[in-house]
Amino acid sequence: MTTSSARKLWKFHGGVHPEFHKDSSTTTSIASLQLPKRLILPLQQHIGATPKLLVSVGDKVKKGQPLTEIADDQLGTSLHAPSSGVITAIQKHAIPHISTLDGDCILLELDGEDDWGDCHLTPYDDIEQCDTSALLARIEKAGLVGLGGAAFPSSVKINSSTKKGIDTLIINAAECEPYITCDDMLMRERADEIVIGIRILLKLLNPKQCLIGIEDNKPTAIKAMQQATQQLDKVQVCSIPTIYPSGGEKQLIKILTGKEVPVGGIPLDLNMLCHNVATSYALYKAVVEGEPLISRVVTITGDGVQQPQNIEALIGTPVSDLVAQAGGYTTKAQRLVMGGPMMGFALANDDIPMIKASNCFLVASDFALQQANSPHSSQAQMPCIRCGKCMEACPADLLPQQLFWHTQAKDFEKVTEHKLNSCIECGCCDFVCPSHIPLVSYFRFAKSEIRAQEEALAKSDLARKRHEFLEFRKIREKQERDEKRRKHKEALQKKKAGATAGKAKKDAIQAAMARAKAKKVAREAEAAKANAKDIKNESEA
Amino acid sequence: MASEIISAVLVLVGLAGLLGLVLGYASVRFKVEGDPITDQIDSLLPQTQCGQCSFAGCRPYAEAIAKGEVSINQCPPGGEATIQALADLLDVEAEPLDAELAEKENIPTVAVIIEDTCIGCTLCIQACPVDAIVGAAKHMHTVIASECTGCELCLPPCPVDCIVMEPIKETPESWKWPEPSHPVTALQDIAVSVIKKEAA
Amino acid sequence: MSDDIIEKSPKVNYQQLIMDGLWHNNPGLVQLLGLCPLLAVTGNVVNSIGLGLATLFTLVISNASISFSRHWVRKEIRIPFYVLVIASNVTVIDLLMSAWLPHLHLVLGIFIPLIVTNCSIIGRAEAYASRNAMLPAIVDGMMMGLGFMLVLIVLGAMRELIGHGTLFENAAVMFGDGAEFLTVQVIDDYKGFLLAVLPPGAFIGLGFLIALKNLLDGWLEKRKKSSVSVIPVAVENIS
Amino acid sequence: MIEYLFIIIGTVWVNNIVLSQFLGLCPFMGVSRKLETAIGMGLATVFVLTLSSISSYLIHNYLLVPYGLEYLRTISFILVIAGIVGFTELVVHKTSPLLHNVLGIYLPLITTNCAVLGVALLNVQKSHGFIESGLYGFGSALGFTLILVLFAAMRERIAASDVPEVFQGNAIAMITAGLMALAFMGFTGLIKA
Amino acid sequence: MQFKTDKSPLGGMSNVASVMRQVLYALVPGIAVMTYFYGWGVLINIVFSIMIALSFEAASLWLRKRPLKVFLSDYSAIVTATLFALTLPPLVSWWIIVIGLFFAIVIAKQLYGGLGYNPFNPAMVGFAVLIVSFPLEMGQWMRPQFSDGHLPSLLESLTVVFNGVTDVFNTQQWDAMTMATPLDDVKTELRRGVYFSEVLQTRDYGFISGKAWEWVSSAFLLGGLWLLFKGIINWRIPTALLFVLATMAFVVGWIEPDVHQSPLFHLFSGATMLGAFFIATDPVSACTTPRGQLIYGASIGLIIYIIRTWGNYPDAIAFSVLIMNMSVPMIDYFTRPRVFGETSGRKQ
Amino acid sequence: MKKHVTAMKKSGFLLAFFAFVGVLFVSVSHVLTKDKIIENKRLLLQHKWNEVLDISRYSNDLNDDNRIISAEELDLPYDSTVYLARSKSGEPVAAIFRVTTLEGYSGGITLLVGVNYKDKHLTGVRVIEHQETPGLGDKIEVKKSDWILGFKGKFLTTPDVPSWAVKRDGGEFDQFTGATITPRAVVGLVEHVLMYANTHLQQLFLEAPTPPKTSEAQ
Ligand SMILES: Cc1cc2nc3c(=O)[nH]c(=O)nc-3n(C[C@H](O)[C@H](O)[C@H](O)COP(=O)(O)O)c2cc1C
Ligand SMILES: Cc1cc2nc3c(=O)[nH]c(=O)nc-3n(C[C@H](O)[C@H](O)[C@H](O)COP(=O)(O)O)c2cc1C
Ligand SMILES: Cc1cc2nc3c(=O)[nH]c(=O)nc-3n(C[C@H](O)[C@H](O)[C@H](O)COP(=O)(O)O)c2cc1C
Ligand SMILES: Cc1cc2nc3c(=O)[nH]c(=O)nc-3n(C[C@H](O)[C@H](O)[C@H](O)CO)c2cc1C
Ligand code: SF4
Ligand code: SF4
Ligand code: SF4
Ligand code: SF4
Ligand code: FES
Repeated sequence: MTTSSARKLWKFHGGVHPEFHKDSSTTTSIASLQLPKRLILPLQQHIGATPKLLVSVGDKVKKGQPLTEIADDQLGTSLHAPSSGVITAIQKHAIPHISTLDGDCILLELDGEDDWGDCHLTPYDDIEQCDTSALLARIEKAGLVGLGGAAFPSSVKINSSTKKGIDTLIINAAECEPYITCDDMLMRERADEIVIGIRILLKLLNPKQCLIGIEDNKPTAIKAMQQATQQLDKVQVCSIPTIYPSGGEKQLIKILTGKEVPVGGIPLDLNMLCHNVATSYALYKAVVEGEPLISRVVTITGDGVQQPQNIEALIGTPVSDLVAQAGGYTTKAQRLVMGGPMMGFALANDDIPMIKASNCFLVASDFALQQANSPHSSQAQMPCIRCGKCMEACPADLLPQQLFWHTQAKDFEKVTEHKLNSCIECGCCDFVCPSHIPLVSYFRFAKSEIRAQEEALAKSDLARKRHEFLEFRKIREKQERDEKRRKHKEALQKKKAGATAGKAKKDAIQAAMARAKAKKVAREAEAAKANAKDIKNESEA
Repeated sequence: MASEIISAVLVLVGLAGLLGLVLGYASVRFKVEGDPITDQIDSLLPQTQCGQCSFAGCRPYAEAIAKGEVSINQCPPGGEATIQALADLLDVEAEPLDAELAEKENIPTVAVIIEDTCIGCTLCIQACPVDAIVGAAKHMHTVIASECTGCELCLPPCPVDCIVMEPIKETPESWKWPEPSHPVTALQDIAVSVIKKEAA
Repeated sequence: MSDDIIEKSPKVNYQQLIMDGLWHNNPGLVQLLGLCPLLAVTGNVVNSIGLGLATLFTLVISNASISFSRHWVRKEIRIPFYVLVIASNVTVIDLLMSAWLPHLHLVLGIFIPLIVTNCSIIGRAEAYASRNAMLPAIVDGMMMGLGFMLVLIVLGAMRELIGHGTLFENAAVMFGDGAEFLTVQVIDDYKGFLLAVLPPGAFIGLGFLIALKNLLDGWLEKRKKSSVSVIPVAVENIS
Repeated sequence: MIEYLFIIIGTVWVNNIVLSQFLGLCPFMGVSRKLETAIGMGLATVFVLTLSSISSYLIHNYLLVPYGLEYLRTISFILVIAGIVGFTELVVHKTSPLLHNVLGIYLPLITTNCAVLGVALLNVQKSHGFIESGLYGFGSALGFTLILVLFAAMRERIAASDVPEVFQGNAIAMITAGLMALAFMGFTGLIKA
Repeated sequence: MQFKTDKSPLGGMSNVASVMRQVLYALVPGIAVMTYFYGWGVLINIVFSIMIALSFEAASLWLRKRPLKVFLSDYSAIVTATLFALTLPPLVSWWIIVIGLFFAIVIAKQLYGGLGYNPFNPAMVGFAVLIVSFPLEMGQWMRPQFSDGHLPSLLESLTVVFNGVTDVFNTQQWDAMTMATPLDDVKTELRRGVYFSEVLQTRDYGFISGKAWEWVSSAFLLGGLWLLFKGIINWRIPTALLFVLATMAFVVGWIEPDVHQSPLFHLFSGATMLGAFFIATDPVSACTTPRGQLIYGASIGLIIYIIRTWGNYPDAIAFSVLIMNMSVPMIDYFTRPRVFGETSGRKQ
Repeated sequence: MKKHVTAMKKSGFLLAFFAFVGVLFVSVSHVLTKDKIIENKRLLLQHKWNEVLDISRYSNDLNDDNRIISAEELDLPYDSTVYLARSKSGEPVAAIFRVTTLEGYSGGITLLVGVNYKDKHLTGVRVIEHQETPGLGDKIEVKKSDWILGFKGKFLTTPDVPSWAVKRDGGEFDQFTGATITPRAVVGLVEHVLMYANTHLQQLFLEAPTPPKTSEAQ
């Protein structure tokens, strides 16, 4: 069942047709990288909790050895040593993050032996024989994350899908962003392995159907995938029209099934699961070859490198090594972008490692980016003329011009009302804006501002509760103290009374009263004295 | 003539009297206790409980605002954002932060106890309005950073000055996307740079 | 409640009262109160003066009476009481005007009774007169009234000049038939610019006046700052 | 029937109370900084204005005219208006805290809204009948609300504009109101009387 | 190796300028036809307006300390000036143009922050100010050239504009050369009880409307279609506007035949086509949401019809546009479209 | 309940008291100014009449000697008033019509038209109220242009002489440049009044006066 034309396709609103520039990096097959000297492994590669270190400086590690782990109840995955060597430092280092801030990294000096030691996971040759729980455990243990975008831990996604059960498995092979070709090359060259990965997913989830969405500008890949899936009934390769961002998971689902993921929801809400092709290849590797996620295919491209190409490289490889493999820089290299020109972000230097989420490094001249109308180019920003082009291009059906207007006014209430959190930051609006407004930057600013406000609010709520509790506690403690004192006194009196008994009791009371009286007098005298002193002090002053 | 005045007086006095009766009745009959506005104001204040507003914490300040006794620009931790929010809520003009109070730079900080020096006197624990300090008597204390509001109230009581305020560090996770430069100011910059270039 | 505090405070800063009324807290330009007459009758200077005077009188008298009786008034009848005082004043003025200045009375029309709801008057009653002694309340009323009249006259002059090219047209309406000589044709053979005397002109004119005030304030501020830092001697001389 | 329609159209569009009659300008400028508050103010005004035009009609025709006391118009109208407003406020405050949140703070402001007294006086001046008075009040309030709400929405938009410093705030708001009045001049002559 | 990450604002020519230029190109056919019928006055209006508009723009930018070059070369002031000039009667005095542009450029545009911020359509503010203040000067149009009008030469035209009519023509000549616009004239005649079909028989009328106006309007329609084709404007506003205007005319004309203008007359007279394609579509001051644009266009059409038929102003484009301009923020707010993934009302 | 009563009593009493004081002042000033105000109103009207009919020509009080002519009778949109001026001896001198047309450019135009009793010529015409466009139609005001003065002395010879029209329609009255509708309406109305006067004036002076009304001064 592999005819690609059989399926009805839907359209999503908006989208754009930038120049794709995919040819230059598909002329050569996927190269594998020589072992670099040194790897830089950021501890935190995606959202989630800060992982716990399992190694320390000076440790010798083997290839595939887990370096970090994550607590059971927390979101995240473990990180594995991509090759064998010595840990020289665990320190702050430049990481590929939009903030350009440094992050905690493990610096690993490679010994060049690429020795697995006993860290190789058991390969499962026949996946049909494996039981589900073993597979799930493997996915978790192998540190798998989604390789198509947000690097979300795959185990979480798959686990929750098995629990709820899904109808449709979507394999995202659209690769809609300009310049990037890593999925394309992977499909051309390793379609069979990818399909094994898909079969693992099918076995785990047992969906009614599995749809593979590939943009129709990748005919070779489509053919390869069709060939590889011929035996599988449930699987259908769908050739979809080329339009950015057809690869956005919500857009792809709309194209393939006509359904829309609800606002703020995830595909699981529609009983679907969406994974990238590279993720299923990584799944194959983890299960069948027993290799945790320590490498991936990454595209090095742009007019700033000599030989644009795809490289299968170890996680943690510095960009400079990747570029060296691609023949080094040309004179045009002005900007370095991780990701594509639409969604990527600019990096300040090349001593930055590739991470699990790196699918592409684009080294380009200002001119090329300007041609691509990328937000990373430098074009004069004019005021918004409310032409509505951005609205027409927005795949999330938002009103970017209004979002922008209110963001400028810092009226975040209105921004929220205009559903900013539905923005997938695809950059279509940037691309079409005749005024060259970096809209996505504004939206990210607004998002982080709103998040900060929410956090501040939560914090102040917490503070109020704690303060109120403190006050309450103080009062209670005072009451308790008073109570205790009273009881104590009573008990004392009782004891006394019990001991002397009879008329002595009366005496005691009288005595107590006299004592109290005396005390009172004394106190008053003291107070008067103090008063006098005060007055004296004052008059002196 | 006199009769004219009398009828005028009668009519109007009657009208006014009636009105007075009705309003007097209504004012008792429809009397409302409590003031929901105080809660709304309180929820806008930062709850730092620092007392810089000259009230004993945020809630008393909120009550004072609700009564119209003080202006809305007395809370330095809240800064302009809080003033703006209060102005919106009460529909009054936002005013700049009170000049005397505005001196302190508004960088979020947390208290950190230098543990070697701490003698475990528990004085800071008593001072903290949000119970952000833990520790037993004669044992070293620590500040729970996530609960600390940075109010600095624990600094003065400490007999050995072992508490310091440290700015909250920015990490890639807590990092905030900066506001893109305003188009017009950006353009202004060009103008300036062009002028400078020409001058040079 | 804050009554007593102010009551006890021995000195009322009259200079500040004056500056507030005329400039810093001007009802027309800053508080934006009493806008209706401000915009409606400022088609020419004469009307402006007429309504300005009427408002001034009302403000002074009502401030005085409200301050006088401030201790007896219960909270729930506060507003009706102010309204009553002001309305009586206004009615008297209305009657007097219609007896002695019938032409002006006709031109000003319902804007004389509407002085009652001129927000600046109730505003002053509530914000100042009800909390202060008679004398300061009267001064306050006078200054607010003068400040208001000032704006009325400036706006009236602006609109009349731009609209018709004249000043003091219809002077006879107010000052009697002998006063026609007051009318000045400032620009001869002026075509007239109708917009100025139509509603849009009123709004836009006031907009520009407010902007002008902001501009002046900005300048004064700057002057003050620079003179303070640069030549302290000059400050002494000024103050 | 058609003349009643004309009263509404006339008061809302042609002789809009704010833009061409110059009444109710203080709340128009004062309560238009935010859309929600403008809507609240508008609703409160509709209620009070309609009620007060009716009651002042009654007072005028059944109390003042019979005794020849027309010169007490202003006083008695304003008293009644103040009374209605005060009473409404107290009642709303007690019975519906929610509504009070929406309308409450605007109600006292309405007493000083000269549109309310203005409409009552105009009703007398134009010798309107009972229904006409009510409709005139209702229509005027509707016109007021419409303009207020549009204006508030505009001001929110202008707040994000790059307005020259000296014009920021009230100055530009006034100019905007001026341009709105200019636009409304397009309706002159729609209703010929 | 280090890379740039900043977004320096230098370099790159703005595309706003090219959008505006397209609008100017689209106006060319209309301007040409108008010049053919009304002579030099049209071109003088345009050229003089552009000069004055640029001066006002430069002066305000300078006062506001904004970069002159960037904003003067965005062509928006030129578009405003041209559209404004097209609404003026030919040979109107120069000082009228200056006053109008002061309101258009300085008050309606620059006081709000210049390009992109003005809530009101600047050109229409300029025009409305003029028609309100100078109804006489603004109401007199040239008679088009072959309804035996004599078109003044360039020199005569310049003299009239800068020195006044009386320097060149005597009153009788001038009165013979000018007339009220067809919209105005038809309205006057209908009021007198003349039937619409009879009015159309008189000398100044052509097939469906004024002799010149039907051609001028067609030329603007052509330009507008080109803008549509180029994607500079979208179909919603013009379509809704024209549709509602024509429908109103049709319905009312059907109820009371021959005492109202025909739908075609409405569409091809005055500034209808110019307004529908060039003025109501001004992106800055129009609605920006899809449904909002439909409402906006339709309301403009409706108001145009109401004012033309029952109001005082013969052509009502300017006022209708301004009235809807002030409703824009409100409409935009309440017509936010359904966001991707929101359950639609249909489905519930 | 007790609380209600005391609160009511207090508020009611206080307000009533203040009302008493206030109204006392107002009533006193009313009494003092009453006559003057009525006098003013009378003078105001007289001033207007004087413009269309010289005051020296009659000696009766027009306030007392007038009729209302119904809209139907005069074939005008509203009821009209006619003031009848008589000499000392009671002889009819002239009549002043207060009439309104809706044919103006933007609504009603109200005129005072004075018609001489004997030969039915116009003693004067003035506009009292109009909404015509400022700068165009408002030239009918005597303040803006002396066009309206041109009616004085004119009379209607034979009813269907075309000269009672603006020049554009072939008559003898100027229109204003760019404004034909307004003058057309005024000329039409004056002609209409004259035609009525030609036939009815005599009878009007014979009828009994309508009771005096004062509301017009508004
Ligand atoms: C906070 C968060 C929670 C998520 N929870 C789940 C989940 O429980 N199950 C799941 O299948 N996917 C979950 N996802 C994954 C998303 O469905 C999505 O696949 C992932 O964010 C990558 O999408 P992208 O690359 O289009 O951005 C979650 C994502 C986020 C951000
Ligand atoms: C605008 C946009 C474009 C995207 N394009 C692609 C794409 O071309 N290919 C892809 O695999 N994922 C793409 N993604 C990421 C997907 O939305 C989604 O995260 C991913 O397919 C989930 O698979 P994974 O968990 O295996 O990464 C894109 C996301 C966005 C927001
Ligand atoms: C805005 C505007 C207002 C006008 N106002 C009047 C007016 O008040 N009175 C009038 O007679 N004509 C007025 N006109 C002119 C008429 O519409 C019409 O053009 C004129 O009466 C015909 O005069 P003509 O015969 O000289 O061409 C106005 C025109 C416009 C555009
Ligand atoms: C399709 C289109 C229509 C325009 N229409 C107008 C217009 O009617 N009036 C105007 O002043 N400017 C118009 N402009 C120019 C520009 O948008 C205008 O000057 C801005 O309002 C200035 O901020 C138009 C521009 C475009 C692209
Ligand atoms: S595309 Fe750019 S200029 Fe056009 S509306 Fe969107 S943000 Fe504004
Ligand atoms: S970045 Fe956001 S607003 Fe812009 S087109 Fe994409 S989804 Fe829409
Ligand atoms: S200054 Fe602000 S944070 Fe501190 S106590 Fe007062 S209200 Fe709370
Ligand atoms: S620890 Fe110190 S600074 Fe932090 S909240 Fe407590 S008292 Fe304030
Ligand atoms: S003066 Fe009219 S509302 Fe204030």
